[in-house]
Amino acid sequence: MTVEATLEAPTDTRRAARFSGEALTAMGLFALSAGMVAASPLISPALGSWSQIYTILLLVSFLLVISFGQGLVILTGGLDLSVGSVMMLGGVLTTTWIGGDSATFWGVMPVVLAFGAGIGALNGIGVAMVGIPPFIMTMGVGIVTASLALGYTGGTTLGAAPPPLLLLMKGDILGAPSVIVFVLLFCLVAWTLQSRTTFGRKVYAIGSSRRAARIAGVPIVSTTILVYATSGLCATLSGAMLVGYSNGATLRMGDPYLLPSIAAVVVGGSSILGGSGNFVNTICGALFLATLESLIAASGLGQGWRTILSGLIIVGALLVQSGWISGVFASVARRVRGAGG
Amino acid sequence: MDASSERQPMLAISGLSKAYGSTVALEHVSIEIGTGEVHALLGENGAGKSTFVKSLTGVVRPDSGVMTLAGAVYAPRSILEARSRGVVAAFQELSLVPNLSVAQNFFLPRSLKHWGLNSRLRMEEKAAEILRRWGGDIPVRQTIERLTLAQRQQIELIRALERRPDLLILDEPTAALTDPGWLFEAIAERASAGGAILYISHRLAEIRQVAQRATVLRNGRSSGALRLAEASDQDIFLAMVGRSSARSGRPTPSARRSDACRLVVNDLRARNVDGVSFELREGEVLGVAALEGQGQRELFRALAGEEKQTAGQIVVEDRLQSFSCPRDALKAPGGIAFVPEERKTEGIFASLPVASNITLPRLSKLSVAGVISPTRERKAARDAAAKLDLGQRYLPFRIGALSGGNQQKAIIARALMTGAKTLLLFDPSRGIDVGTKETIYAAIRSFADRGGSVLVYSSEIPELISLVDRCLVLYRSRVVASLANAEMEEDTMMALLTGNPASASGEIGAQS
Amino acid sequence: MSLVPNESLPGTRPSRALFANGALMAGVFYVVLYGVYAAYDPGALSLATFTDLMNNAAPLALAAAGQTIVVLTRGFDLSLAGTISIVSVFMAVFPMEDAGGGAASFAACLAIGGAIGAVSGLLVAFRGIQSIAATLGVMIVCQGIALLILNAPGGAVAEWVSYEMTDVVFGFAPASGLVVLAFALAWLLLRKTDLGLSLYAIGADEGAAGLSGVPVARRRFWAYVLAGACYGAAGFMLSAQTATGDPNAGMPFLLLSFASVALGGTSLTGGQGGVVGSLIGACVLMLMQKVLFAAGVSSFYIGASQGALLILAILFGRLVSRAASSGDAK
Amino acid sequence: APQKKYKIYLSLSYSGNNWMSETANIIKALAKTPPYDKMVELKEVISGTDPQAQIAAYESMIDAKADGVISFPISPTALNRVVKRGCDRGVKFFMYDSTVTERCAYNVSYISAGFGENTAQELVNSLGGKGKIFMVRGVPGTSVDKRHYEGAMHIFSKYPGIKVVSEYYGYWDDRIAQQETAKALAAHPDVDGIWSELGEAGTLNAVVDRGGKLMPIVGENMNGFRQGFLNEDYKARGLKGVSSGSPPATAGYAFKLMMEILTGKRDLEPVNIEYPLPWARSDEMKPCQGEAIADGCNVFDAKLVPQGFSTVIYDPALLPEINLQSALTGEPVPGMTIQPLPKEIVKAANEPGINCNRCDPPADLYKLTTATATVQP
Ligand SMILES: Nc1ncnc2c1ncn2[C@@H]1O[C@H](COP(=O)(O)OP(=O)(O)OP(=O)(O)O)[C@@H](O)[C@H]1O
Ligand SMILES: Nc1ncnc2c1ncn2[C@@H]1O[C@H](COP(=O)(O)OP(=O)(O)OP(=O)(O)O)[C@@H](O)[C@H]1O
Ligand SMILES: [Mg+2]
Ligand SMILES: [Mg+2]
Repeated sequence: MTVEATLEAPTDTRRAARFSGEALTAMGLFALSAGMVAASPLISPALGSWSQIYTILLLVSFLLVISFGQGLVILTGGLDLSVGSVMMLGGVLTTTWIGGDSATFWGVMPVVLAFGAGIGALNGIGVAMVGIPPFIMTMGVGIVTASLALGYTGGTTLGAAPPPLLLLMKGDILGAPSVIVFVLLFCLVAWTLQSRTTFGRKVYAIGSSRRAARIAGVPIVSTTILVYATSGLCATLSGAMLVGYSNGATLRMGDPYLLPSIAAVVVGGSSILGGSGNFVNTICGALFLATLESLIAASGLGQGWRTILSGLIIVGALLVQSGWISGVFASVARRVRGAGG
Repeated sequence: MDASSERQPMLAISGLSKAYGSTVALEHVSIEIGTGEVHALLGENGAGKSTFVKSLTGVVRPDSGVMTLAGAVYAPRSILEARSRGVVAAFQELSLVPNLSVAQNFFLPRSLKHWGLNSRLRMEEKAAEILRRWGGDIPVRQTIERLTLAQRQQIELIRALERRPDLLILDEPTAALTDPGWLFEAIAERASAGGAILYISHRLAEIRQVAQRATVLRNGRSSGALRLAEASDQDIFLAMVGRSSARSGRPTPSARRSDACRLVVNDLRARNVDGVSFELREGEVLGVAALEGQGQRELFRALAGEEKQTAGQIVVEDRLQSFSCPRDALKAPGGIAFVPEERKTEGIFASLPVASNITLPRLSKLSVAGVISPTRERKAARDAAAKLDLGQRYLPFRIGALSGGNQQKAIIARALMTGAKTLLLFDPSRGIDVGTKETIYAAIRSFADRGGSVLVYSSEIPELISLVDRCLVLYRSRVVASLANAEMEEDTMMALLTGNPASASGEIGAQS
Repeated sequence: MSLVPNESLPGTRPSRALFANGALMAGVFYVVLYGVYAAYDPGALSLATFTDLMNNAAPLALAAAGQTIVVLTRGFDLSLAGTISIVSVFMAVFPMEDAGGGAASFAACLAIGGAIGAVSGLLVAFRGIQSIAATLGVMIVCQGIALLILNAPGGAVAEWVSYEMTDVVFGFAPASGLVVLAFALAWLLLRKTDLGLSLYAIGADEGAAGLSGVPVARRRFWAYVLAGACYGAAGFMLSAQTATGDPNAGMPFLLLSFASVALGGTSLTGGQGGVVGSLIGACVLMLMQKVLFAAGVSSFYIGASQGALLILAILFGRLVSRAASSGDAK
Repeated sequence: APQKKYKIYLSLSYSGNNWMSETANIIKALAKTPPYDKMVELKEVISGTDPQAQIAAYESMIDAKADGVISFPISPTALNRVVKRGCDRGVKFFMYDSTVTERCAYNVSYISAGFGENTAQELVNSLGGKGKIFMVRGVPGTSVDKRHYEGAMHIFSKYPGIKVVSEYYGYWDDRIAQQETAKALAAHPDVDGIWSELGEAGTLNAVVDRGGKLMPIVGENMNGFRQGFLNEDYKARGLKGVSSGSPPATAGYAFKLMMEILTGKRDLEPVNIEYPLPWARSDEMKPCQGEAIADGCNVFDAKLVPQGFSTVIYDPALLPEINLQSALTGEPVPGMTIQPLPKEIVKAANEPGINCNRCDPPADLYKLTTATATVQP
């Protein structure tokens, strides 16, 4: 066995990698999700069909909307722990202010969304103007929001979903399920906002280095407030969508979305410290989590094992991202090749 | 000293290679350093010097190559192992931990103990004693983040010197030092005690002063060692950049320099700025010369809106200004753009590509209804990069992975991109190779020729002399002299800088 | 040969350092809050009430201490919830009687916590996975394991543990003593050992710490192990208090531990703060419940008051330290 | 002579779902119904899902010299110590719906009435003893979920024809139940029947959303679920079942019992009391006219209450003081006075880990009480 020690070095090896680590992560997660769907008939013959994919897309829609806002906040180096409460508020206001009434929907829905954005903006003001750590500010605002909603409703949320929302979540547009059309549109707009607009670029700059952004003249305060307001808006929208899906609101409807909204962003490969990340990554992260859940739900295991399995798969995905698995493969391959040569 | 190379080499390296992903930082580098030798390592920004240092100290593992230290195989796996073998470095990016005190930093990673527990007191006593021996009066309880860059560099150097290593590596040790005399003495002392020193710097004069031989790195490959005494500046320059220097002498005053004042500063007061007044005209490059800590930093920051102004006036294009943040300064008439000294924390957006770093200030003009046009952005970035001779291939890279010089080019490109008519450049050539320096100076001159105004501070007086039309000298937070082009002589300046105008010859247009 | 003379820098005087100390600010806030409590309920000033409060705060304080260690290295540790859950069910399913058994249980809790911490540590320190993501995965796995061990609240913790650890002897609860001891140890560890110092260094600037010779990965690993052991101790104290196991016991501690850390003045971006602050932070959170109860705040709005108080406490610390430092600058 | 004022505390876990706030409203309404309006000083405390917070709340109540604490306990065991301490200081603890294993507390609950086994039997009956089913459970790791599940499995396991093809957790929340059911339906579109704990309105939504045939569903008392049984279209598509499970009315019964004991009208040592299991089959649904609960009606108009509203807020014998308004707002029914309770109480069987500690369960723990088996295994 001889090792070729000296290779002729290419003249200009200093090129940017063809795909960034982020893009690779996104592609990997997407492939993993697709693979899981493809392999799911092994678990249950009925899976792997359009109806499974539709279910996944329908259920992931809430998470996608909410984690776009979360992702923006994380991009600035913050964290929004109020999304669960704001989502709930969005749902509660939708049912109490609009209810089953089509007529007032178009007039009042924007007010509800603005209300949610306003609470988000409050987070932003606390963080950017007063200098309270995002963790505390958003946690505090989340608790306050939940409690005010409790007081406002007296514990019982009356009212039903407005028909346009029912149509959005359950109807069709041009033969396609309207919720999927809506989510695609949302993702397109969201991606553009984050990656292709001046606003998005400022957010990246702030997350990458607040001090450098200040010197470069980026309006930190207003951008930060806008970011948190967007997060509030997204959470509210997500709440309204959930009302459309389940035809009513409860005071705890947002809670199950807080951790997943962060997980989708981070599993997607964005840095929790801010400054890097991409909404496409978040989408892939959310899809991955949703597919995983739907598969594990079908697995027929007990809750303990199910929980363990979903945790292990998340850790596994992270290990893949960190290059460990590929490194192990590479070293095994090298050894095999070495043994062969 | 010439005998050094004939003695047994302290360090011998051959075929050292290291790649970061697709970036090859080092390629078959070979070098030999004798005992008692001061060996210089030269190279453009990004040539791989720092990577070489990191390979030597076990911070990065080279991909291939053989190293021997004092005759024994040397392949450090950690900085501690390198240290135990007698190899110590003072790093370019400084390895001091900002939230720990000077004393604590001194003894990392193993503190002095008392009853088995870390003893602040012992460490502070010991550190104070060491610093006293070196003649410094840096408070040892102070946390690093509260020190100036120069103080930090001193500590980094003293910390390395105190370990009395067999091989001492100094990566850009004088980048932030104004008066490095003490360091040169220390280096000589170390060498005469039998230590080998690897000295990295962009300052040729300095290198000639301390080193005997030099190795040049170019695109990660090494030249053979050359004797400095036998090589001319042109030779070295050629070896570094592959073309000969087109270095010009003292600039002719800008063609379009007019008498119109762009910026008038009147009795400005701020923290550490004590009533500074001057005028900056259109098309003028105005220099600021000062030793460390004479208020130049705060002056620049006050003008940029980063430091609170307590009294006085800043008048831009005949309009009185008050800045509460750098954004205000950028929005002032004509605009004032600031390039700060701390590239790592205030300059770059490390996680963003070079292109986004450059185009940030002009995004709104490259977009329609807030949506950026990718083609227009790419073109703008390419044009700006071309102006500063920044390689196109770098544009999609994360700027954090670039070498310091290229980062600096990108930041200056960004400052130009703002469209501001006034530039405040604080030590723009710190840690930058000759080629890059020239590019930056040329960019500054051409900016002034197009009617822009520049206020520039540099820690290197000769550079300042060759760059500016006029120069202010700051001493103890005040302007003590304003020298016109013809009056700038190095010895006159040195005298003024140290507060001894009496010893300065000739008449000086000192301000009252 | 001499160095350049140095400008004198502000902030060297001790007064500022004192006020910038988050633990102190949290302490002041605690005292103020306690005053309010006493105004509503004079019984608050009795030693028994105070010991009760300390007792209640013990599990959260220990959990927050662990969280602090990780936060100092610029990490977030979510595995805390899983660890506490596992320890809680462990204590209920495998009770060991008597003092010896109690000690053995305690050691086992520390070991369980340490082992879970080691897993998180491996992922974060040696595989470079973001702490929040890695520990989220670990937390979920632990929740699952807890459910496997005990699928509903129940079981009984050894009586020795549940009585001796929470009883009041001469108006003093040994539990509080244990907590104080734990904190003294943690404080020594963070402030007086190389391991502790390097955690601060890593939190502030990992690159510089590495270049200064700190074995970053190894030290970070130990941070997670130690934190895990703290969660183990927290779970032990919780079991002593509730005398029973609950596979979901850890969940409520997740956000509260961060709140305690932040209230205690530890920077959530690492490198600054300490465990003493977090102890006080945990006590503040527990005291808040009592104060709101005593003040008779309508239950619907207790949450609102808690959230607002949380923000106010942080704001209070900021304002005082800002005032102190601006006064100092004159 | 001025009447003694009783200091009563109401301690809830979270007030997030309809069920919990209905119970609180019922208690508040009763406390304002004469003659209690002059005798009771009621304070409410909400502790969230954290047992430690409830421990702290109980401590405060004991310290504040409460006469009685009426509470939904978060954990059957974690509160025992503090409850014991309270008992020793003369505080009466009344737990409703959920229970504690501490002997000195009064537990008033339907749990021992066997929701799981009875509904399971009903489902088996309507499936004719065979078919694929889903089981929608509650919050994992809680004793109530465990009890319901074990009861149901006791029946299902007797029928080899019954296959549980998917078992998942709805967290007693209609939204989550709906989403989880949607996932399960994707994997098993051919399911024949569903057994569901609270959240059944969401379970039904998911099945309806999918379109196509419906199937027998047994669940709890959500109004949206009961409404489904009234829907002619759904009935035609095959929906039937039974609505049973946790009644908010328990809270009112527990409160009245506590007041009778405190005021000396009744002498009763701490005991586990069983509240009768609500039971309304799909063919027994009867819509109420407006807000009045009369003529045995058992479903409210969908416009008046949310789908997740638990309908069992009234009992002609145990809790006649309540109407829909009082359950929604906590205001008393005008002109109503407190009616005495029947002298008899129904003692609950021992349920280890639920209402007693270290005790033996009766041999026939899972015996059918309400449903009868019409199909034999
Ligand atoms: N961690 C890294 N990841 C990827 N590329 C890197 C990394 N560190 C350095 N490089 C690349 O390796 C090359 C050599 O960099 P190095 O820092 O050694 O240059 P240098 O000669 O020290 O430059 P300067 O004079 O500016 O300090 C550069 O192209 C740089 O972009
Ligand atoms: N500059 C100093 N010189 C000498 N001793 C000091 C100095 N600063 C603090 N100390 C002492 O060192 C010890 C550690 O102090 P420090 O303020 O770091 O800890 P702390 O903040 O109280 O701890 P924790 O992080 O647990 O809250 C104390 O005994 C303190 O009195
Ligand atoms: Mg370098
Ligand atoms: Mg401290």
